[in-house]
Amino acid sequence: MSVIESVKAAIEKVVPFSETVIPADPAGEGEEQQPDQVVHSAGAKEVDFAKTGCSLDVLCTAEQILDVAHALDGEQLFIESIAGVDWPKEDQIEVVYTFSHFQDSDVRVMVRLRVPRSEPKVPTISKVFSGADWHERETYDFYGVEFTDHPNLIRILLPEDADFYPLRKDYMP
Amino acid sequence: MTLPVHLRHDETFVLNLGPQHPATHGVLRVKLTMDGEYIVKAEPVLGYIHRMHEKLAEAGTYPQFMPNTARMDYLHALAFNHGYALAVEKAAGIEVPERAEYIRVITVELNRIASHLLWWAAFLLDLGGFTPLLYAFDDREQIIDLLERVTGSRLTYCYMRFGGVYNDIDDEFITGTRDFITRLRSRMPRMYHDLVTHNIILIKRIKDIGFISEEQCRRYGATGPVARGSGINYDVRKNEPYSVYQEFDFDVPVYSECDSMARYMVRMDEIEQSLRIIEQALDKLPDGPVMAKKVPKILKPGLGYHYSAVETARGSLGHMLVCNGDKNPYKLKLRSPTFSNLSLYGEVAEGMLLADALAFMGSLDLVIPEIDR
Amino acid sequence: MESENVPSSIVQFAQLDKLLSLGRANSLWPMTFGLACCAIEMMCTGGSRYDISRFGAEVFRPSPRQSDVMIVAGTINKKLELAVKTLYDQMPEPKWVIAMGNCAISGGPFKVKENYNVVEGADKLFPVDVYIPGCPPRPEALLEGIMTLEEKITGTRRWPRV
Amino acid sequence: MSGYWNDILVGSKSLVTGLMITAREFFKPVVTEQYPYDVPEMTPLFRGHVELIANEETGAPNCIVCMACQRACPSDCITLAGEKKEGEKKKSLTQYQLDFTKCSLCGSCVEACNFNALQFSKEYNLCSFNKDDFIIDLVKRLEDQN
Repeated sequence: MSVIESVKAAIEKVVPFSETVIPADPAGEGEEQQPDQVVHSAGAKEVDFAKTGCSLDVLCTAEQILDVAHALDGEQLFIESIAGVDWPKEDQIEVVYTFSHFQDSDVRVMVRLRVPRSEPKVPTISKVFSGADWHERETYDFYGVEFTDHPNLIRILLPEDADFYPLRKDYMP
Repeated sequence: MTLPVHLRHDETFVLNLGPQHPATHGVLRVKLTMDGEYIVKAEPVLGYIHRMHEKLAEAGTYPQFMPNTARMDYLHALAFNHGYALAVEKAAGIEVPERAEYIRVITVELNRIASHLLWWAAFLLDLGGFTPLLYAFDDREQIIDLLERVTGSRLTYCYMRFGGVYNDIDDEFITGTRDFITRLRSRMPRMYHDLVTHNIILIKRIKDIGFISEEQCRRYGATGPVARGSGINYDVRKNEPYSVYQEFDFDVPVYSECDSMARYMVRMDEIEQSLRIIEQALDKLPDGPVMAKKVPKILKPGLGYHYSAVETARGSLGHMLVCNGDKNPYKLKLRSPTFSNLSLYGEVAEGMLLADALAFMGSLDLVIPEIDR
Repeated sequence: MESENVPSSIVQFAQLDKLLSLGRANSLWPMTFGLACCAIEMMCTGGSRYDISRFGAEVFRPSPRQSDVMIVAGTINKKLELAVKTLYDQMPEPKWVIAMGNCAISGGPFKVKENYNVVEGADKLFPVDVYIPGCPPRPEALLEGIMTLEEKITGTRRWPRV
Repeated sequence: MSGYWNDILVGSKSLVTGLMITAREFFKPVVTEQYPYDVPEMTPLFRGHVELIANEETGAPNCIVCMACQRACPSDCITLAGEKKEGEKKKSLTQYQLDFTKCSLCGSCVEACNFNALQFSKEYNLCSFNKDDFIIDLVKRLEDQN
């Protein structure tokens, strides 16, 4: 079994694969109609590696992320990054995790989850992937996403006394 | 690493290394809890050169972010140029002419050598050797001269464009590069290996220091020479070939000693491999345009998430681009390699001697603006 | 910014002061404080091609106590602000500051309306004597900056003007 | 104990090798550029700050105040103004102010220009006591050159 298949099997145990297709190239239509489809098509699906740079796109909930992380850890993937994306129109903050594999090429798993903007709380995965520690601190720093149970959730790049989350779309100095 | 038995944790003190310190390569601060000469806890403090690149990416249009990419990792600026160009080209579906891809590879690899030479000089400066800096800068200036001829700047290049490169290379550049390859090949064994690599002081300073296991690399997501020095055969150029890297025959140097010497050797071998790539690219260089014909003036890629990875001198650089059909990126996340590489510093430096910890830090090849972005 | 006329002591000895300033001008000890991209050009200036030691300024000192010129080579941000200021204060008089590169002059490319973290120029923190623009400036420009500073200290220029 | 003597032996060998290499370098040509005496030649593509190109016939700037450079600039360095004179088809430039202290020398402005009105100057060693010297009035600069 190739790496990508076993990764798929591991993820399937946590997040079922869905058939909902995100419109591949909705250029020009504006984001008003799109986000609904993006938000609600929960589940994992395969995407074109050549086009998006990822082989699996997993949309999960905040509660599932720890299980997903355990599943990916079991498959020997490593953490590449954690990023936040602010969607003020939907009043949500998205956290995007990317994982990749050292040996097998073309294995990149993008895990996305959305939390409400007013109370962004996500369980930490720094106990599974130690490298997630700093990435989570960075996401907290920029977006104010609170990673519960994080051992040391303080600002990492901005001064410690900063009282704003600069990468939120509505922030303007 | 476990602490030596004689260490008593009740007599510790805090030592601040940086932000201004000759061995930190910029403005990194490490808060060290020391027990005598031994480190009990090391905690890097970042953010001293955070320059809001991700915010600026959202503020300007796609081409307007291009100069910023060079200012993150100024040592391997062209790889950052390349990564960003690839990410946007992927999102907007722009085809790049073959000649442009070859030119990109040649310049990126030249820049990689320059970056490794500078690392080499600075690393030895950390260890107390000043002379190698003069030799390395002599060679590095040759590369800068070549790159300045085609890009117009010495350090912070803004050379790549979406759909090609800014300027075609000329015959003088090609002959100059060939001369440089011969020159560096002839200097490499004597100047670099005899003078430094086989020097007993260097070996004593960095052998068996800074042990990073394969598992640690995976947990922290360390890539590049740090991972390759720990026996992981991972190079984005091989694993997920981008640009025209699949056309070239080159090896990925892997050492499984896991110590600072292994990382040193990986970088020294990479210089040779880069020379090989440049040589092949110059031989195969096709004719044709260096800019794609149909590049829209204002780019508006549709909604989507795009991840693109390139291999910089320090590891795998990722651009995660979220587009929403606007003329500016909705979100650009930069996965900088040294950010992950440095995050294992705290765990590895525990129990080390202070002097060894500095040698270990040098072997990670840190570029602070890239960590802080 | 007429800081060259600040008397270094209460009792002035005209000829001795001239001699002292000649000595100072030809042995400027910069502080090793590379912040960002410009620091690499500063290293290049110290390297074999440009050789800053022809002007007696090659002794890069890591300690502010031993240096008399601070080359601010790079971006200063809000977190670093205090550290830079402390370093400046720790330098013994007489001291000079060279702002190298656009970031140190005015914040450079980061002086935009979204700027939330970059200090817009080193002269917001302490007086700057010589400004060298560029992004980054060429090593020749830094050498020119050192010569200009020498001119400021001694009042005459020893080197040909190009 | 043998390790001790071995170290000394290998150490002296390293030392001799190093000294040999350094000694050989003494007789190599000097690489240092004697800057204030030798003036370096800038490559044709060298990017200094931008400057206006004068029309070969009239000597007036080629610029027609289309504002493309101002829009392309990532860091708002360029402020320009123009007016439409009586009896002339194109707008003529009245003010072109470059704030060089914000410039990142990316060259977007020169690329954006479709009218061959901007070029990079070859000034590589600017420096001054006053930072306002780098807010350059390019129209005046062009007049001074003519």
